[in-house]
Amino acid sequence: MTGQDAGTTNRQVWRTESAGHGIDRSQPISFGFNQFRLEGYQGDTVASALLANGVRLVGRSFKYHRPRGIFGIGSEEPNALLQIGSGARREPNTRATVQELHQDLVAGSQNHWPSLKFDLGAMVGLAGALFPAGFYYKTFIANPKRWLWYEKHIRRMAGLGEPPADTDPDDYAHANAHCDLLIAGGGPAGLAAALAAGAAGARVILADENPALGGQLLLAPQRVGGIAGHAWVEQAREQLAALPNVRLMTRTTVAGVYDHGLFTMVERCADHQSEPDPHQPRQRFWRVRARKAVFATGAIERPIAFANNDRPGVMLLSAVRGYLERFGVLAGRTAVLFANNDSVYAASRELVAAGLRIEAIVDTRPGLSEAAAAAKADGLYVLSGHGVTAARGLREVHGADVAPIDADGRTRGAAKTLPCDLIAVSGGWNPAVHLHAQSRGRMAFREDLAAFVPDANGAPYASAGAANGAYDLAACLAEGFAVGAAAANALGLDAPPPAIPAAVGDPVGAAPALWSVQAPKGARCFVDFQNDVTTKDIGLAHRENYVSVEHLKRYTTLGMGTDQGKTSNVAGLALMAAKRGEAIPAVGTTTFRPPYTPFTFNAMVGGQTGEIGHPIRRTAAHDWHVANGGVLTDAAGWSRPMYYATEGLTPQQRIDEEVLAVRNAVGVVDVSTLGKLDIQGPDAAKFLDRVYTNRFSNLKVGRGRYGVMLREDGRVYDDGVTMRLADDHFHMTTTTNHSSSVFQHLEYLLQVVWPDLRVFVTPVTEQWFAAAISGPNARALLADLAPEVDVSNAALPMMGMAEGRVAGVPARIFRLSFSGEIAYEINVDADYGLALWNGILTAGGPHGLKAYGTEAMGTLRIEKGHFTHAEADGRITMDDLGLTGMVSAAKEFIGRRSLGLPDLVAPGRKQLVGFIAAEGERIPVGAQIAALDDLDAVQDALGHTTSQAYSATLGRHIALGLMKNGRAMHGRKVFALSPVLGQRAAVEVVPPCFFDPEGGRQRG
Amino acid sequence: MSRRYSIWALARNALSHHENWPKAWRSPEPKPAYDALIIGGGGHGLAAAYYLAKLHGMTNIAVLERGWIGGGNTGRNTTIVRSNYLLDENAHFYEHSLKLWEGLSEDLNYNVMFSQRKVINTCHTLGEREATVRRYNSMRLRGIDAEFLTREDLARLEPAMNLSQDVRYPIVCALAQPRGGTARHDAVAWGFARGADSLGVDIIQNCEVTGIDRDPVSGAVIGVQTTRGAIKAPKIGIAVAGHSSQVAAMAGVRLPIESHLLQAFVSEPVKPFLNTVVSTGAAHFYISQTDKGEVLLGGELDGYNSYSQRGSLPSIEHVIASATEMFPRIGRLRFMRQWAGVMDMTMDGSPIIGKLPVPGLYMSGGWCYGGFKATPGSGWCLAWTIAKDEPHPLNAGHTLERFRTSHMIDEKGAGPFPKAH
Amino acid sequence: MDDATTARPRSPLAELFLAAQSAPPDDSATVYVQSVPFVGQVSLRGRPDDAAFLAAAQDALGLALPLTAGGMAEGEAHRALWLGPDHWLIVTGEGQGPALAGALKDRLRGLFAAVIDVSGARMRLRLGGPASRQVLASGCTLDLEPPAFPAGHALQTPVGNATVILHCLDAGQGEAEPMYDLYLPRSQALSFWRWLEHAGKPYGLSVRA
Amino acid sequence: MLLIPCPWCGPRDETEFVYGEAAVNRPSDPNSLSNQEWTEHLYFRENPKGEHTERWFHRAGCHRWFSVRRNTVTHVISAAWPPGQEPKP
Ligand SMILES: Cc1cc2nc3c(=O)[nH]c(=O)nc-3n(C[C@H](O)[C@H](O)[C@H](O)COP(=O)(O)OP(=O)(O)OC[C@H]3O[C@@H](n4cnc5c(N)ncnc54)[C@H](O)[C@@H]3O)c2cc1C
Ligand SMILES: NC(=O)c1ccc[n+]([C@@H]2O[C@H](COP(=O)([O-])OP(=O)(O)OC[C@H]3O[C@@H](n4cnc5c(N)ncnc54)[C@H](O)[C@@H]3O)[C@@H](O)[C@H]2O)c1
Ligand SMILES: Cc1cc2nc3c(=O)[nH]c(=O)nc-3n(C[C@H](O)[C@H](O)[C@H](O)COP(=O)(O)O)c2cc1C
Ligand SMILES: [Zn+2]
Repeated sequence: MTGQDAGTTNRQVWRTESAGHGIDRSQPISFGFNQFRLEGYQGDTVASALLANGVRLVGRSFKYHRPRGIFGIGSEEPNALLQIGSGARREPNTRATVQELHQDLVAGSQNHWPSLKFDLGAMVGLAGALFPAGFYYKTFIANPKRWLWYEKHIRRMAGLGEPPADTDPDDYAHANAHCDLLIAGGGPAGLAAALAAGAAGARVILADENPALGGQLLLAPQRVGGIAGHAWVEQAREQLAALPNVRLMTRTTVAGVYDHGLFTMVERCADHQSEPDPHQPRQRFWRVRARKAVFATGAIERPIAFANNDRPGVMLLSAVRGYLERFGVLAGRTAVLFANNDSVYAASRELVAAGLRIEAIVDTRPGLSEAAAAAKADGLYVLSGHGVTAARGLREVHGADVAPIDADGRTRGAAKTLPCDLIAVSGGWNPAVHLHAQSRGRMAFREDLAAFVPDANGAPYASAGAANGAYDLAACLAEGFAVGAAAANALGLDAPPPAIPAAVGDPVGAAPALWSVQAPKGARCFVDFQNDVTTKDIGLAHRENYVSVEHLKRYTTLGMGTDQGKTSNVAGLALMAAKRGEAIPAVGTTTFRPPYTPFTFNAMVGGQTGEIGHPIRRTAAHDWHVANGGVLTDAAGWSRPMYYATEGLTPQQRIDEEVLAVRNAVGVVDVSTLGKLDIQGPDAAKFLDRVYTNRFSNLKVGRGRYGVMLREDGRVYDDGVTMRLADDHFHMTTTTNHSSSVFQHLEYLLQVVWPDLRVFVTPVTEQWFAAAISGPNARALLADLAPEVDVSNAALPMMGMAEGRVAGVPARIFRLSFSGEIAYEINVDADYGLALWNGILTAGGPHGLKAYGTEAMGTLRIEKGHFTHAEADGRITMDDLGLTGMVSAAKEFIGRRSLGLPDLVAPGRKQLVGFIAAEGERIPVGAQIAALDDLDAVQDALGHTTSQAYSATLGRHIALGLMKNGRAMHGRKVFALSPVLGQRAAVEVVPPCFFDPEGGRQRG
Repeated sequence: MSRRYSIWALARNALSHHENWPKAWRSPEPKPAYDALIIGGGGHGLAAAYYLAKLHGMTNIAVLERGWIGGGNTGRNTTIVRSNYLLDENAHFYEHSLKLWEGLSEDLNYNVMFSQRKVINTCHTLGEREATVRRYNSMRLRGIDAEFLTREDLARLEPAMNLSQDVRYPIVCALAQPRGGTARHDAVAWGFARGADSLGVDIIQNCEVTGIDRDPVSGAVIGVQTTRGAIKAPKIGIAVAGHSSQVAAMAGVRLPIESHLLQAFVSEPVKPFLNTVVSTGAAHFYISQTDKGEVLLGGELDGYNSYSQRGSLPSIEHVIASATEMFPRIGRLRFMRQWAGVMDMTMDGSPIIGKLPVPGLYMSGGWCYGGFKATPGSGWCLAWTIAKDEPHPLNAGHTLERFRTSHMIDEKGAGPFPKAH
Repeated sequence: MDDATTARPRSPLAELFLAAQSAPPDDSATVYVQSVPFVGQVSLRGRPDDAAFLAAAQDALGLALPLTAGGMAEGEAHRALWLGPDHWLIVTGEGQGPALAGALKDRLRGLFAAVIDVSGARMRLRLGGPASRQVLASGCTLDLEPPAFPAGHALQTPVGNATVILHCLDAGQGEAEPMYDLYLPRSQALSFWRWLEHAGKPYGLSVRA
Repeated sequence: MLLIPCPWCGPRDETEFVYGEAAVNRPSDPNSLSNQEWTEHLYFRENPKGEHTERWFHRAGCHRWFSVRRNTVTHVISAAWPPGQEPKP
């Protein structure tokens, strides 16, 4: 019977009468799968609910679009990947085995067209012989144009689910935590470790990715301390929950292990709810710093490959068992159990008791183990020394071919077909060594288990229980208690002697290495279900010399799916080892990388986007800027108005107005964003002499000077005006961009290079609000604003300063000019910034004052030929900028030694020049300077523009730029070209200062 | 059976259950001596060997690889190929490399899946727009393709992109190189290996070079010590990326290189919804979707010297926060795997391709994050330099000596701070 | 117009706290923020091995400067928070920054020291309530639990999207609720508030005037 | 993610720091050096695979520069010390 037929009405036909301690039968839940409405119970996963409804076919595979069902029961699941939710909440590739059922959950199968049952993509599978591993490398070998066309079609076939349709509406959060001991995994071993360390008083975090603690104890009937395993788990949980020093976390995956004790965890807070509570995050991303850690992550059962072993109805034996024990679901009606170890016999008893018909137990081992003999005695059909060679059926299993095999899986006789709808397979277990490996722990190979286990030598963290190769329940508990106590002791705590409960678990025998059973020629035996990697692909990789496990992985994509090969990696490399004729450990493993299981990007983002993630710095006058039409831009994290928009004016008209206000009356601009450093100490002047190219020790108190700093390699680094407030006290300004790096640089020099200098540098950018008023009327305005201050040219000359109240606020007034006009920079305590700003605006009316933004400021400085980082682009020297005069020959300073290096004095360097456009022409942004007026010509650039503006003052477009031998080019007519914008202008090369080159206006 | 790959060869082989495919490359025992050795079996080393054999007739040569070929940065990069450089030396070199890419699959008879799906650079402030336009204009003057994209263009090219002005760094515009794109990283190593092997080159894996032997009189190289014994050769090319300092030091050469960590990560695979490669200066990340469907992301260096090849958190947290802002639909996709590579960061951010101050010793290294796109060009130039004992004009500027004159090829103007490039 | 009384200081979160004045208190909230505006703050620099400096500072402040990371000293009128081995933040009463800076300068004249009034550089925000530590921890990588970060501990570290000076007033042991003072860079106050709003959402965040 | 032991503040998260570079010392008299020697200082680095001495700046804490000895392969930090002092484990 196929699930799809049965599912139209809810019958939960495969739910047993009694078993299932993990579900609450009194709480039915209705949910959707494709076009069907189904029912399950509270406590179900989507997988258990689908199985309960007899639904087996749940998806199509990645490459061949083969029908696929549910294979496992936890995060190891390679097959049953569903799309959960819809629209913006649609989440592709969700494991049905992990997703908990909730009311009105909507699940859909993926990777098929037009429907799950009839998928045209499966044609690829039929033609599968044409698509071996590496097939793309051998075909479509073409020029890139044709490949682009092929690729478009190929891409459509890949990719599994659909990405969400829109922005995620849910919220996410971050959390940080510290603990003494982090325990990953809450099975018996993890719980025991927590009990031991918790009792000793250690700060413990125990995290398990399942909704309930207990691990395998929930999935198979075992006994601990005389009671059922799951009941013991509940006892242990209560005991731990009562300890204030222990934090128990379920639905929480330990995802990554990083340097210095950092672990990441992802907590799924709301994925089990229909919709997250609007105040709660859907998922929370944890960063945990732990002093010690224990990995009690259990072991993952592994399959044995046979022909068509990917058919819906082929499942891991432990999963079949778990569905019964925890969810009361029988995954089939008639089963063939196929195993190489004794766990199959315990399982067979439970399954038979629940009503499953067992057609046969196929045991690969020759002879009968004790458990096998007992099962046989109970009347079960045990075929020892046999293997399943093939599954029969297309969209689901309806039989198993069984044949005698040898120890290497080669068939040794004819196969017979046993009817069944379920093949439960157990090829042994692989310890979940992922976290150990992530922590750089090495691996050891245990022949008896045919598995890699953590090598404790040199390992930074302990592993315990099945993760450590201890499969026996009693051993798991003992190891758990031991590592928990050891961790506590190592932290200097006293762990009381553990009371290790008696345990009755499954018999664990050795699981001999058997990875695949010989298949008929042409048949496919899947190793990696998700990426459709077969035993033949591994053979092909070997044949073509992709024999390193890393090449094998990349050539076949083995282990590169969303399950990262949890059920397939070891088998894949074992098969390669066999081909190479080498032992498995000699072949080695591929590298385990975070995360343990994939988690959403948004969990890691944790809502830290927009302004939360990238804070905006605002000046004290910010609200005024916004209220008055300020069009904002980002400047090194600060929000600054570019210009103030006015109804009826274009931005350029508005900028022109602002520029002309400064040139003809007075303007005010918020310059709070400039970096400001307070520099004090007896050696402050000496220090500045060593930092700037020019001298500061001879600067008079109460005066300022413009300075340029170089990098040690001689290139221009930063510039600004520094005022001398007292003999031993300076106020330095830096560019907005470099304010924090200049501070670090100065501290470096003081702390590391010249520790003998007695200087304190303190960043004070945040303390000061600064407004610059500039223009011919600036002095008159300042006189109105600061009646107590003598603002005459004699008392307050260019580069002078004064202190006093401005608009009623105590202020430092620096007279300096970026615009080339009379200008004053007024600095006040930022709490009073808005008061000052409003005061200036109020007083400015009669003087024709306008506020201006960064665009007008830029235009004004271009007119004056002042450079910024656009010109000093990190490759430029003082000489390139024409500033050799500022470089003192008589003193030592940072960068000076490099000035004589050959490249810095080489002929033909680019030099700063001005460009002025022909009447009516407009210099494009980012232009190249060339001799030919042709946007399409290939030609040598003579230089480029660095900043350009329309100068309302001059009525022309102007630009600054860098040009080879620029200073010798003045007067040359060239072209400013922007091919990408399709714009050009005829320009003349001129000296870089366009306006008042003598500087009379600013001194006036 | 012919060694050539094609759909017909594939069909023929399907009939024999693919049991007759030959090795893509041999794994011979090292000979005691060769005419030249290439140290490093990444894309660059393999390409150098291929071009030496194919274009310069030097077939008695070997590539020595410490581990498995392509397992270094070649196997761990975000696969972006472009030639949108500002400075002369770089622009011409990378454009040459891009042209080699355009013929590579056919030349190698191996589909390296070079997909010219367009590389887009978004701009988020007017200043950034200006600087980017300037760079792309410089490309056009050199005859390299470059185009300006408005926000409307972007909406058409990348419907998943958030073009709202209501985000922290709204997009102003973008510039693009249409011929830029991606290639399948592993295939590049394997294709060059197969190509070189078929011309007689020995590719020797699991062979770590532990010493470089020099003639005591002339100082010239005479061979190497390896974990598989000594091998003689009068010419040795180093192409070991993050290990350049170690290998050069074996010949007593110090380099202006530091090794830093660069990370990348992928999401689970989903159906295609990203069409191009998008990179952004403001938020420092780049994103594309592979042909298998994973969203592939990378960002900035971790910022301190490292050989760990191991991912960390801070830098990828930044990348993913910025990327989900630009492409909100990726937020609900899952983070599947992260890894890192050891980047050979130079003091100016540009590579060193040429002769070292030891006769017979050559190198191609210092690739910073940009070396995948350089693979064919680097191999081609290194091969030329080894064969002729002098650089080709394309790599004449990328000398080690430039650091003696301070002739920096510094695209970013970041100064002698490797982590800043 | 140049009357000193017309110039009033303004907090970067003025709007927020004005709004809170009129809103009814939210009883379900488990975290609250309170603005303590315009506290006087003075940056004090001097070398810890300079006995004369330490003595003079003690004399002027009425407290001994703390000399180790996390240290905080409380006097009658002021608090001194350790910012670095040669750097302290002196916190004093509302509007008292300039006066204290003046007095300190006078007292330290002739010594190698630097005194700067930085009252406008940071705003103080008080965060309290049972969940306040959890909210902080969501954006702070330090261990904030009591033995590691007890009452009286203060240091500079990133919290959320800003680098703040974090001062634990009460570690919230026993019946008490944890309470912290945060000194935020002024220019980032609003962005920090947006972060806090997001971080506090699961716990209920209220504003107290 | 590194946990960097600031000699003043104790172990703090990597994100609080700025990485300077290899702990190369500025020559006390650059003018006495040849171009070869000066460019050696400016541009050439040991770049060891293993123990590396480097400088970090505690940007979001005490604003101190200090030296750290860190293994560039394992990232294990074996010592951190203030400028001018001897390495202290
Ligand atoms: C995360 C990440 C993203 C990147 N993204 C891009 C991108 O988008 N676009 C781009 O153009 N570039 C990118 N790069 C850079 C690019 O990957 C590299 O520059 C390029 O692949 C280097 O190739 P290679 O052959 O020089 O080095 P590798 O591939 O590293 O090869 C060097 C080889 O030398 C071997 N070797 C080392 N020492 C020895 C020894 N002693 N003896 C023998 N063998 C030795 C190594 O094992 C290795 O295989 C990225 C890099 C990383 C890590
Ligand atoms: N019959 C057999 O041969 C056999 C073999 C192996 C194990 N077992 C049984 O399995 C049990 C082993 O006990 P155990 O405690 O070692 O393991 P366990 O499997 O019982 O518990 C491990 C737990 O860790 C969780 N986990 C794994 N990785 C995680 C991660 N990264 N983050 C968070 N949680 C993670 C798992 O979901 C699981 O709940 C015993 O009952 C044992 O008898 C039996
Ligand atoms: C372009 C590209 C795409 C990748 N896609 C996947 C992928 O789909 N699945 C996967 O598991 N790893 C993928 N990886 C990562 C590799 O598995 C691996 O992590 C990387 O090559 C580095 O090697 P290492 O992790 O073994 O050190 C990809 C790597 C690259 C460079
Ligand atoms: Zn510190």
